[in-house]
Amino acid sequence: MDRAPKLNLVGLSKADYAAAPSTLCKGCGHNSVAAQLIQVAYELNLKPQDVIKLSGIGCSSKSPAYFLGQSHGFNSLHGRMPSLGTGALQANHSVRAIGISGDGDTGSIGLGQFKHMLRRNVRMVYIVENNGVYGLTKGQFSATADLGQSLKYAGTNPFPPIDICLEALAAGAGFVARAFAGDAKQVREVIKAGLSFRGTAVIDIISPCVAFNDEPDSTKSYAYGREHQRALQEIGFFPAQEEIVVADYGPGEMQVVELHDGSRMTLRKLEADYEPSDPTRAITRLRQADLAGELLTGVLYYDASRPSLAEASELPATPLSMLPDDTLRPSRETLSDLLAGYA
Amino acid sequence: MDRAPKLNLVGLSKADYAAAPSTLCKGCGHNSVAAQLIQVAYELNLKPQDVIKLSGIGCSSKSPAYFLGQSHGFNSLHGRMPSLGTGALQANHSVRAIGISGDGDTGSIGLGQFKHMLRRNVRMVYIVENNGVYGLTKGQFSATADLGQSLKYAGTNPFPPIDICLEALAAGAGFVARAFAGDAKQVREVIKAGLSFRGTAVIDIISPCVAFNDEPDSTKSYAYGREHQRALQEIGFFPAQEEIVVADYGPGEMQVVELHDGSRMTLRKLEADYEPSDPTRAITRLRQADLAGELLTGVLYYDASRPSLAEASELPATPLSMLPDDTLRPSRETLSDLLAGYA
Amino acid sequence: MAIDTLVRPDAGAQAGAKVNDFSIAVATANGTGSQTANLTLLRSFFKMGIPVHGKNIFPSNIQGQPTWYHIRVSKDGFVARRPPELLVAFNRDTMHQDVAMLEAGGVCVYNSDLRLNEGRSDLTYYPVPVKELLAGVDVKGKIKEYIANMTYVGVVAHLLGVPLDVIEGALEHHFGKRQKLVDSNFEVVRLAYDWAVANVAKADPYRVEPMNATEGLILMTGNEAGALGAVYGGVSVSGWYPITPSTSFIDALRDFLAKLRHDEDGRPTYSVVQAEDELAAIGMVVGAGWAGARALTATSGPGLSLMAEFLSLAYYAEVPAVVWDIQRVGPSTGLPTRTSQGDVGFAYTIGHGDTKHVLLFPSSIEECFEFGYLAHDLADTLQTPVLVLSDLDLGMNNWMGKPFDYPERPLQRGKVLSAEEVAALGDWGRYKDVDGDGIAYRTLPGNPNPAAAWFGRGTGHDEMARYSESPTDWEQNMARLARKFDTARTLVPGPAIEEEPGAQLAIVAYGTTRYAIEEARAQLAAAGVATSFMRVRALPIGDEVRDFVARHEDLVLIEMNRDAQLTAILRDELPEFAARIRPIAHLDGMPLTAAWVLERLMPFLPEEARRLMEGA
Amino acid sequence: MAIDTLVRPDAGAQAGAKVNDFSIAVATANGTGSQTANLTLLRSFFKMGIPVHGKNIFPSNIQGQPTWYHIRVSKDGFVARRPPELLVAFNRDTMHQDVAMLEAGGVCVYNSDLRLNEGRSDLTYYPVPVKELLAGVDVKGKIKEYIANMTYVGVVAHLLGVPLDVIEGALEHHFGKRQKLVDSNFEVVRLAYDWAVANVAKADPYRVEPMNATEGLILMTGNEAGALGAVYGGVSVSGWYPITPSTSFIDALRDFLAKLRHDEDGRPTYSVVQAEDELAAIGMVVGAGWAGARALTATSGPGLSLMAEFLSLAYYAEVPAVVWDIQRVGPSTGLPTRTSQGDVGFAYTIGHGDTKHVLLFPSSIEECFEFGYLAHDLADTLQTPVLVLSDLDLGMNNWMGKPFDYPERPLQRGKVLSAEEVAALGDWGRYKDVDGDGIAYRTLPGNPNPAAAWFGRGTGHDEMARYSESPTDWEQNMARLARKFDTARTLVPGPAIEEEPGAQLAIVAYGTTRYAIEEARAQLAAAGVATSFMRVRALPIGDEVRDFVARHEDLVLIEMNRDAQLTAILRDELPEFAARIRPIAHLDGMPLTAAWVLERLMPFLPEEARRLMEGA
Ligand SMILES: Cc1ncc(C[n+]2csc(CCOP(=O)(O)OP(=O)(O)O)c2C)c(N)n1
Ligand SMILES: Cc1ncc(C[n+]2csc(CCOP(=O)(O)OP(=O)(O)O)c2C)c(N)n1
Ligand code: SF4
Ligand code: SF4
Ligand SMILES: [Mg+2]
Ligand SMILES: [Mg+2]
Repeated sequence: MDRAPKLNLVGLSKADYAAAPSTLCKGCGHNSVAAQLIQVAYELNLKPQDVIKLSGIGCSSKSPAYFLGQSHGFNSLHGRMPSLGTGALQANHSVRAIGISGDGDTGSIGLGQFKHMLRRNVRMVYIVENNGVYGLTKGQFSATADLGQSLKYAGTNPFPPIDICLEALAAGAGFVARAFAGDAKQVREVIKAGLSFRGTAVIDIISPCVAFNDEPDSTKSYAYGREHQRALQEIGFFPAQEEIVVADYGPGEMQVVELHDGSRMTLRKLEADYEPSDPTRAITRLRQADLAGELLTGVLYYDASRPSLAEASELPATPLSMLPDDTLRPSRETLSDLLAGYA
Repeated sequence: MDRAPKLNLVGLSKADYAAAPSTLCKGCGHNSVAAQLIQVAYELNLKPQDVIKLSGIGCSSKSPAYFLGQSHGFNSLHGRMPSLGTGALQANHSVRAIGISGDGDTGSIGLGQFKHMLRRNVRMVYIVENNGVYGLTKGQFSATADLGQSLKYAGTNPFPPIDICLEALAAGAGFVARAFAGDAKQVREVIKAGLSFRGTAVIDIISPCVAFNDEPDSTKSYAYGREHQRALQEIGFFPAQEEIVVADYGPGEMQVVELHDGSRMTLRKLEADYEPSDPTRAITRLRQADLAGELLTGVLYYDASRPSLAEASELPATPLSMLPDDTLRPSRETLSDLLAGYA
Repeated sequence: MAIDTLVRPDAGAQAGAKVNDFSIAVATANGTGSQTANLTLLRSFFKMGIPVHGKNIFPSNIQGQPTWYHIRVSKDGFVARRPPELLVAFNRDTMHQDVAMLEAGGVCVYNSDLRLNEGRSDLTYYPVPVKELLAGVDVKGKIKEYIANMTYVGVVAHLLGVPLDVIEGALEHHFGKRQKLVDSNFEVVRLAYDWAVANVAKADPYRVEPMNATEGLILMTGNEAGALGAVYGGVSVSGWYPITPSTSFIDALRDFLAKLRHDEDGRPTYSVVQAEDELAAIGMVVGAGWAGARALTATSGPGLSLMAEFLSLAYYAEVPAVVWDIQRVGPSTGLPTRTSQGDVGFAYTIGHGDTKHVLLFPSSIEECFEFGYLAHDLADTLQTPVLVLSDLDLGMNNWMGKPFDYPERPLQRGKVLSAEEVAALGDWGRYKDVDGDGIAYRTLPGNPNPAAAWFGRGTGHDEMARYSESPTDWEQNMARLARKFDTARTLVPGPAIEEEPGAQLAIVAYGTTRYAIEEARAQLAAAGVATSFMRVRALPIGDEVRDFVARHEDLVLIEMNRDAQLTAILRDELPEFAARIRPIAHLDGMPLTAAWVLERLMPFLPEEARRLMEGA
Repeated sequence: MAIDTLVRPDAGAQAGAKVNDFSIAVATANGTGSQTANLTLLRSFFKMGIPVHGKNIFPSNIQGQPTWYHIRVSKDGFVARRPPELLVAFNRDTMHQDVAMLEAGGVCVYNSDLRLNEGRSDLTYYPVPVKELLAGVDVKGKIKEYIANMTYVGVVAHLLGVPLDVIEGALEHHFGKRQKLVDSNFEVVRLAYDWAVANVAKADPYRVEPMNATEGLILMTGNEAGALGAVYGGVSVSGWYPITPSTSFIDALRDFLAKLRHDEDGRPTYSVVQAEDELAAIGMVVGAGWAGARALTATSGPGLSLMAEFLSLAYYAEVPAVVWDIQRVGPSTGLPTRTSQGDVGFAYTIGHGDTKHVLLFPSSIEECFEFGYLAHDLADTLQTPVLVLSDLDLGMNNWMGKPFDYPERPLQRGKVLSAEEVAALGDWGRYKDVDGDGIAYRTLPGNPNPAAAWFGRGTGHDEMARYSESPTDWEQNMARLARKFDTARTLVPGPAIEEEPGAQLAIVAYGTTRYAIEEARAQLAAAGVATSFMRVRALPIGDEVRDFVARHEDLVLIEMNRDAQLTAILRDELPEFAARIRPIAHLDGMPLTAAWVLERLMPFLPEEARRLMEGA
């Protein structure tokens, strides 16, 4: 006898958040991110129709086809998802947006759009599935590849990597986090928190490419991640209604961040004196980690004070895309009045 | 009786470094930068034919037409000078390149190319004539405009500025400086030092737009610059042959930076504890200055250790563009040998 | 002709006088505020009821470079460029060449501080002692420079016979509520006028007389009209990046939106975002279009080039988008402040692969307004990008036109399914051609029916929008898109046709070349040479265009580009008539004149018609 | 036909046997290393002297999705795609559809571990117990999966009669010096071969026999050939960005450069820079071209779209640049791993404004090599971008060809002035048309004569390269560029023409469609229907193309795109013949077959020819 699947508060089973089967490589980090997104949506009781999925081009950017099959999505152009997302979210700011990009998509071709979207603070969880390589075109270095790294196909990389989190901080992003695809819980909780952020939540997820960049000496490999991950915090997420339940903690060890929709992110400090409230500090810490060969993960920076683009634009509650025709077309009188001024 | 013009060591007068008369507005900061470039070339005894001038599109990008008329130049596309320069300098790495861009050209449309050129460390003095505004298209905000600033034409700017120097530091640039167009000597000396740097020397010159953004409350105005400039150092430049002549200074007050061509940059510290050798420190200091409303100028960062792109490419001494045909076309035998492998 | 309510000016004019029929060129330096003076003159003529048009021939420069303003005053309502009979020479740098350009009999009003060393005896000179005139005016610096231009307004007003109160009215119109500015400017006009009355002896035949040929008309730029049309078309998102000559389109859009589009709570029912470049601008538009908002961007050549990839995506993913391309002279940066029709060929198939786009060619402010909303109706109906190809001349200059008709048809939102409709259909598929017109049904993000979700992509897909590499899926989908384009042929504005019985030549054109052509046709008609005229208003062409071409063996197609770009398109689409479509293509950045059109038409006219014209 | 030294295979073949004339399809999953097995088969046939060609029909995927490899074995040297008679079914996911696709009489070799539940009685089945065969092989994991494919090589070798030493030779060729790999792979081949000898009873007519039709020929991909041509053309700078199917062009370029291009000190005489996107890639190329290096980029549709603005600049500023567009199926991302000729129309006029570019259409590896250096000669000579429009089929697949001729002409660097020449001229101007061919003289940065300096720009300029907004400067310069384009007509490769006396139809095509067309023509000829054939090799067209069209009233133009893009160009440029150029345009991502061509040609054949063909 089949057991009926467990349903969440909006009456959906986990399977309702699934989509087409993945065509990515077995073991690809991107698949585990997709799996966590399904889990997150289920746990957060999201209605699929309240979510949109956006991406650029790449293996990573394919993955929106593999989760939340009942949500609208757009797999757009290489490096240009930020602008597409900006337009879509100005048209409809009432949906939650999940953007999936790659390190090539964001760090190489898309760096400009990425940074300018951050300046505008478009409300979107912007996930970079960062593997230091171009997966889909078979193994070239991306802009986040390690300096001096050698790959079978691509040779030796003579250029210093760009750091997605550092770039996000420099661009004024208010939610900057890094996670490791090998750490499912961390990925899940940080995405949950990101979904409650009103602005762009940048989540740089080290997501190994098993086909082209998973040698242990690569900072984007599973082995490296497992050995060198250093989490700033243990992250928890608690929806508005739920009580915060965590293990014992000493004074100052736990930080509770109230998110704007009433939910809370808990940060159990693993690094005693790190507060994710100072961008300069975050940059400094990132650079330290780099020198120390750490894969620093966790919430690097959080500041909800900047308005999102939709807020700064003072958009009405009804999304622009759903305004009735008579709101969109001014009356007959306004036209003649206005034209009188040109006579 | 006319006096014969004074000639420099290569037998040229200052007039020989002039070019077409400027068509920019009277008082435009860009004009004073052009004037300093003429002066620099004259003082450094540059042969015009050893220099190329490159630019994007904008008022600033027009200015290469107004200095060094006997040098080759290319006024290219909006925001795309970095790639053009990369190609030109790989083709001919023996010329010194002066790139002129604007804050819109570099910070808005060109941000991606700018940062990727810095990763590659193409040898070029890259000057951003930063006025916080689009001059040529008449007064829209650029990406460096102040947050909350109001302009007659453009309204109020809801977005935080990007900081050219911060972006350069994040991208790994080895020479990052800021100057104020109102301070001619500083502009001149820093450009001289930049010309000796083997890699991209980023010089962010606050260069007021008198037509559209010169109100005293703008951080890009003359008034603001004059009142709020805070120079980290007094910069001097001494060619290889020349002795360093400076006024008395106490111990630790003066730093002499040996440049790779034997010339030296002297930095008389105006801020006692600032050493331009740590990028994280530079970023921190920049952010401090921002909060304090200072226009921080001087050499923020200097590190000549990274090879330029031409060096990393191990290019031959003779520029690729000048290699003889028989070097460029392999011999007849090589072809038949190689094809044998495909039989 | 744009104006069809012409009234002849007073018949009682003195013999030899040239009344309400001349061209003025005002030569000044850029950034000296001469626009106010020029627009004041323009509007004064307009307020006197005389058909008029002004063209700003300006440099790519902010301050100091030569600039010209051409005003055509035409009792007959012709508004094409015409070489000026009157010159206002207020720019030392170009004075010499400006004067040289005048035909014999011309008139030169000049700033006598600038010492004009011209001795042409075939011109009438009127020196204006600007410094002296301004000596008593109590303003300083920049303002004085600005206001100096008002001196020629006063002198010209006297010479031509423009009443001072008309000038004052024009200034009031210009400055709106800012009475102080009206006063200070008018003070200088009056000063100069009075001085002229006292000191200048009229020695030329040009003058104006009131008419009532502009009654009920408006004066507006094409960019304003287009933006206003978009506002009434319900545009709600715009991503844009500044570029001449499209910037003023967005300026106008923002102004009109701010005036006209707020909800009950005073919140804007729109969002205009200045992008970091055109790649991002079009990205925002496509994103908004996908999400269900009406979205547009405005740009010019270089920006259009940057939009190629996104337009290819929008074509294939079938996302509505509107692009106003205000054409300037290319290739490359070209002449950024000069006009052209040089993007037609590029725009029609912009984007790699088999792409074809709907293009609209407005020629007047009325059409700018109409196409302003129509572009969105078409983009939504056809679920595809629509490019409106205007030009600098139309976009940035002031043109007369009838007050715009309020759009009678409701917004045409096309085949958008609600949650209930999706449920009712059951087997809805995003790319199914249910109706045989190639247009499938779409749903918008936020549709509460989870079955309404579909996944947009630029990759191959089947009818259900699922990823597909199947050759037949690809082929069938592309065939459907071709079918949709054929549907577009029946939906886009048809050509404007004026067919004359016994026409000796048929002329085809589009956009703003119409004005010079209409004037040339009038001259031909006056000489007894009848011509027919088809003004193409959109691509793809439909039956009307084909039939017109089929009906006329002698055809010329006039366009403002070097490569005869529309000619190439028509030749391909009408191969059986390809040889009869003979191009007159030309590009130098200047709007056409009737004289030029006539000269170029000559070789195409039958022998007999040529003789008639030479006699005329 | 590419191969003209055909030798008929042994005449003593047994009756009913189909010798050296069939197609094989190998169906596997992506990322399982089947390429090695397939190339081994391909090269084995080649080494036996049998004309052969292989096509990789692969998905846009790294691992797991279905992929097919088609091998055409043809004693007559035909290398077009042909539906396979033999299938190697090694992919569970597609087995059903793969088998269904076989014609009656077909052969199916399949992996019996995958349980094929097919009961078609009109096929011959050969199950291969892969697991069992590999049981004794001492490797694990991924390697085992890779090596598994060698089992079908062994079985097919037995079935078709490929000697084992030929297979071993092919493996040695494939793995070069890596003997261990040769051995481990060959071990599996031998195992399977031996098993087949012992267990498989041959029950189908297909087999191979040695010939000597490939003697002296090479087997190479078009991308390798093109890259090699560029290396011998002296290319020294490349900026590029990865995109299928152009990436392997750059891979080959880097390999060949690394092998062939170092100076005496061992320093590279080149620089290849991976850019951050295609905007930057083309920027680097234009920068390098301006500075005097020969530079190229390779890309495909989406990347080409991003190059529009720079190509418009390079056209107008007159900078040499070479772009290899390895066409894949668009619009948009389209089918990234399928072939097309869909960028022709876009590429010809890419960039806003009046731009026209030189295009080359290689059809074979020999032409890829030749155009590889010719493109640079033309770009330098004409000082303009040259776009080589190859396609995925040509670029990524292995083709037979004659060993390339070493270029006899020295590098054509065009009109580049030295310091002395500038001095001697005295009045040199960058954009002066001294020779009347529209091509002006240029100088390079670093030229020691200070008078050699000029200022490049995309803005309007006069003959001295000075900024100019003058209408006549603009017009004259653009007219010169048009003149230059006419010069290009005389310099680009002319068409390849095969004209038959009494031809019933003339066929026009370009690029890789030739193979299916040539085969179709042979079949027509065999039935007594003569046809003529013109293969256009470049744009702009010259007199030869025009004259061919003029000579033939019945013309069809076959191309692999939906919109008949070359047809449109020819109709515009040859308006008097526009109607006779009738397109057969089609795009589904698959290379054409002769059968398809024949079917589509039918309606265009005269009645009598049609009857002949129906009889045949
Ligand atoms: C304009 C354009 N250029 C190039 C490509 C080819 N391309 C597809 S994906 C990709 C790189 C993807 O790398 P990344 O974003 O890191 O994603 P990954 O595959 O590694 O997840 C490239 C270069 C393209 N699709 N479009
Ligand atoms: C692709 C493209 N888009 C837009 C433009 C129009 N445009 C010319 S200059 C400019 C802005 C220049 O601003 P900045 O770089 O700050 O230079 P400034 O004029 O302030 O010195 C713009 C948007 C262009 N030339 N090309
Ligand atoms: S190639 Fe790399 S990034 Fe792409 S699916 Fe495979 S493992 Fe993932
Ligand atoms: S507009 Fe501004 S930036 Fe341009 S020339 Fe004038 S002052 Fe300089
Ligand atoms: Mg990647
Ligand atoms: Mg600026």
